[in-house]
Amino acid sequence: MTILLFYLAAFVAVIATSLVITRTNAVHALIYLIVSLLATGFVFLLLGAYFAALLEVIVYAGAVMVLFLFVLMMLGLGRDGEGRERELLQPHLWYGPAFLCGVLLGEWGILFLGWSQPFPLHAVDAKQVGISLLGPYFLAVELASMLLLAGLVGAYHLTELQRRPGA
Amino acid sequence: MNGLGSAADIGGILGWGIVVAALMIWVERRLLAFWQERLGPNRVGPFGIMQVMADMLKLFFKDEWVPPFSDRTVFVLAPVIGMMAALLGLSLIPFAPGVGVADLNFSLLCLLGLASLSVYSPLLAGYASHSKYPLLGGLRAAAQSFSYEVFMGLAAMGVVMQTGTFDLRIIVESQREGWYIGPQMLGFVLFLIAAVAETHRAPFDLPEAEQELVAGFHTEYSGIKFGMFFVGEYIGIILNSALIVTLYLGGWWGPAFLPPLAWFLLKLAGFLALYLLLRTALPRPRYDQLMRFGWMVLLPLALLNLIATAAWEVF
Amino acid sequence: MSAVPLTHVLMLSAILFTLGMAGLLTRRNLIFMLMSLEVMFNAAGLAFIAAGARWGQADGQIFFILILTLAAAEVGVGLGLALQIHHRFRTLDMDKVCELKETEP
Amino acid sequence: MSWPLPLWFIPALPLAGFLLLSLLPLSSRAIAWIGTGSVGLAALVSLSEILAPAVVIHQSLDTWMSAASLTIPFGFYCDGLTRTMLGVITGVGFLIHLYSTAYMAGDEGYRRFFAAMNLFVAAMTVLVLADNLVFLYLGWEGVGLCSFLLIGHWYRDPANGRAARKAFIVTRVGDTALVLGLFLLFDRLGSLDIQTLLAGLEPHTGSSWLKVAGLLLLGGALGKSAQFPLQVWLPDAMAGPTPVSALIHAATMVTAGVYLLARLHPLYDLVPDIRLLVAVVGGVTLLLAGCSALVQSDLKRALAWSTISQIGYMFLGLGVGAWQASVFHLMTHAFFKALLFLSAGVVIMALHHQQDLEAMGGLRRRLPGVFWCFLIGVTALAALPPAAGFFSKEAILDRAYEVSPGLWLLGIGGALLTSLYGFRLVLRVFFGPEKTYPDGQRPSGVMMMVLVLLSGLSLVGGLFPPLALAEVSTPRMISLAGPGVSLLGLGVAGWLWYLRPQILHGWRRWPLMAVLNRFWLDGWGFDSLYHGLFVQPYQTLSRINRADFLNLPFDGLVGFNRTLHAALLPTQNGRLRWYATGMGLGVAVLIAWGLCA
Repeated sequence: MTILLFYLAAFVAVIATSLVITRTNAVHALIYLIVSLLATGFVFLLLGAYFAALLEVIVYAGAVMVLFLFVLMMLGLGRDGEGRERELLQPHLWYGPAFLCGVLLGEWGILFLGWSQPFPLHAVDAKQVGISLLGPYFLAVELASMLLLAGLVGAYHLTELQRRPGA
Repeated sequence: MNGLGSAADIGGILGWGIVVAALMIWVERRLLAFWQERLGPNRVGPFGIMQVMADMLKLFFKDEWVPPFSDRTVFVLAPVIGMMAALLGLSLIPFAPGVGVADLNFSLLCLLGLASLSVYSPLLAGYASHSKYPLLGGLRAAAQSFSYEVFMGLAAMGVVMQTGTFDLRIIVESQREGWYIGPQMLGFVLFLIAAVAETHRAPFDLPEAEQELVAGFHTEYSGIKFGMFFVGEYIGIILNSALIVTLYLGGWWGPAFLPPLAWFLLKLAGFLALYLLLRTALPRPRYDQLMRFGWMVLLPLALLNLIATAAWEVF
Repeated sequence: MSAVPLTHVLMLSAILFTLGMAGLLTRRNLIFMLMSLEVMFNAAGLAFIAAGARWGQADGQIFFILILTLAAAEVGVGLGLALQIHHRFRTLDMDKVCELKETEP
Repeated sequence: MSWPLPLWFIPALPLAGFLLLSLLPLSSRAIAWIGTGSVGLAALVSLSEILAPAVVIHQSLDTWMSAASLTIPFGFYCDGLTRTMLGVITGVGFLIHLYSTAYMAGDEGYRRFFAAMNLFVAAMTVLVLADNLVFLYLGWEGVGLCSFLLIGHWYRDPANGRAARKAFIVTRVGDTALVLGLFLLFDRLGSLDIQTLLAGLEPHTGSSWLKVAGLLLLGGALGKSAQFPLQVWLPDAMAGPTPVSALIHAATMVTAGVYLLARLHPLYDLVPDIRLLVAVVGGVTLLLAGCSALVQSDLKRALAWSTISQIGYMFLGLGVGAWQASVFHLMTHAFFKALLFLSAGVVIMALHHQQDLEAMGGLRRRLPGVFWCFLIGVTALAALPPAAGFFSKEAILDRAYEVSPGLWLLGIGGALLTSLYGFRLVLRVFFGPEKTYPDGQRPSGVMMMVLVLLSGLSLVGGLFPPLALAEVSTPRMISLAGPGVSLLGLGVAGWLWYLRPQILHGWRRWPLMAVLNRFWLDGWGFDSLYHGLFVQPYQTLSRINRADFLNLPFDGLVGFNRTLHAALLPTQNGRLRWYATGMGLGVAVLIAWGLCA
């Protein structure tokens, strides 16, 4: 049951991600990206990391992507940008990246499929995460908060500048 | 404790949700009329109770029209997301011992996740309509829900801290001795305000402020798709009321002369009435006032509540 | 607990990552590039979660949380930049916006 | 407050004056009051110090710097030598400041002038009060700086700036030697405190490094005191205002070398060879400079050469071990040379800044007061009794005779020359036909008062030898030689420049005499020698190395980097996707490498 669900989620994630990178309509791409994130979140759930899974839904799919959608709506990149985007996305652009990514994937395939013996997977609950987070990883938490503060200030500054005409 | 309830439970509760939502529309109209000293719908059925049925039938049989300038797929998808999120949320509420659809040990987190996903409904509707007012309404709705969701989550964390679990059922169980409305009074008030704003209900109904934005994000919607928005909103109200009851008012607990489910429904009904009363009684603030109130007042208070709770728990 | 083979989870993560990278390398629109980056972040997070589940340790999830933080900050700044670039250059084509380069001395 | 006042008052007062003068915009009256007053107060403090019981005072104010075993305090040391120097510096300095208030009146750099003069007095007092060589060096460089500033006081004329630079650079040669000497002393003795240092010298008698140290310190003294072979800067230094010439380039700063050698005389007592060298240098300088002074046509330059010559006497005295006599001569010289310069200043002022002797003559009747002052000064300079110079010079000659008749002969020859050029100046300026009518600025009362005071000091100063002079008073026949040759010089001068000037005209026609005249006028050709020896080769080298061939390897490095840069330039194209591709490629290569390894 679990493994079937995993393959289903993986399938959805891969298909949705492929669609993300090939769509010309930004909003559609974003919706596919949300689907991909939800599928990944489901995989997290199957791996027993329900806290991470819910964070993925709440923060990633629920907040970060909304921000994207906001900006897309502000820039008018949905259906209006489709024509422009189609111009930018010429087929010949795909060859090089596809090759490079193929090579990379192949390398990883060799690497990962080499570990043939199965490993047991263990669930990790939120309590364990919390204890580690505020124990040995306290400095990381502080750094992350610093990063968020910097991001906040940076985003505020960047968008503030925009309002001044001719600045 | 993981697992799904029986098929009867699933059908019953979800169907019940829709019925209650429909009923609520009628109750709202009647109560509004009563408070405004007029009659309200009273022609179809006894006390006009069938008025909602008639409206629903009308919506079902209306021409399925999608504006040609819209982004068709997304246009259809948007109301579905809203309704689905609300219904899924309802499935996580423990109504009474043994009554409830899903029983997860992180149901509160799930609810918050669903709440954050429900933001997409107005946002995508606003985008897909490809029209000025829906766009503005969608942006407003998204920013508002988005912000108040944060305060809602933070307020609820006080309760989580006291019980040490995300499981709503355990949270209710632990309120046997005393409801959390006492120790978490501040959290309760914050949660209530955030919940009203989260559902875009009056007085926080700025995304669909008629005077400014016609009907906000669902200006271009009609027929059953409009109905889904409509019903979805009422289910959202029920969901949030149920959540408040669960978190702060002891869920199904009450004196033994009534069955637990009855107590739950009673408390829920009280909150639904409160929602309606709020709509009648309070004027609408300006949008920037709403946002400033959220970030300048609610956020610090929610953090304060959290710190106070943590200190209470530690010492 | 779980019957999912670790190799397959890691493969999924690798596939998602390479897909994201393909998007990053191919798309010329900044917004799409940012989306591709998100895909890559997510794939990396998946690998961390899988590793955490493999050892039954919280560290994987913690790193996922840190990635989440990073992604949030990155999106905030990145989208601000996108707005600014759109405002100044009237385009989001990153092949056209290449002011930050070394010119012939 | 204790009596006598703390020693640090003496440099601090002029320093405060300097700070006030340089920071505040003041009226010229205030400038004069502050500039003169600060030095006057310092002179009073010094006087209290001189009148106090003659004990050695050693005070330390604070630590200046401290590193490992080296600790340099702001330490003051005061003994008889210091008191003499203090008296000269602040006393004569005060008089010259007073004179300057009138002499410099109306000058656009009035404030700057007094600021620098005050700073000079502060630095000079630091120099003589310092208890360690580094602190002394601070004063040493301070006076050098002030000398530079004041020579170039009228900097709008490029010639003055050149003179200032020349003085600075030439003395720098000596200063470098001095610093090296300090390093050597510290390296060997581990201390720079003068008394500790001198006390610790005994065991090192005869060691060669001591000789080297003595030579290096002597080098510093030579530079500062304009002795052979570093004498070239002083005649040019006359470009500064006359009070500057009087104070810095006659009375005080140029005698710093004498002070240094006198202060360190125990060191030189341990190295007789070097001490003899000091005497020889002094003797050579005094003859050399005397000859040059004889033919100068510029009044101030003649006096400058005379100063060099007189300091040569002091070095001679130091060299023969009579350091007290040298200091005595230093003191009397300060009096009469200041008097001569200031009198010359009055003459120059009266003649509208005319310094050429050719344009002077017969001023005796027009400027009688100045004439008498100048005459007294020359009498003292020529060491005719009973003027001050007689006693001090005799003390030196006396000792020189004991040490070596050769050195004594140098001294006697110098005495003849001194008398000759001294009275030549008197005769050419104040006697003979009147060539220019002195309708310039008349000397003010203050200036005349200063001249009279200095005249008095020049007359009676010799009666108060400042230090316990041993064996001065033994009368000998040989002691009559000094005044004798001076009188002879007076006679010859009178004959040549007053009675029979045509003889000189006759001599001028001889080619040999003309060449000699030119040669001496140019100061024995040292300027052109140094120009040819140092400046010219340096300039030639610079011209040759205009392309900077030593830089070629580095240019090559730069060129290599440039080429590399040009090659890598296309990779820095500002394209986001290009960079991302680079990163992806890098990851792929790294993983492939890991797989292969």
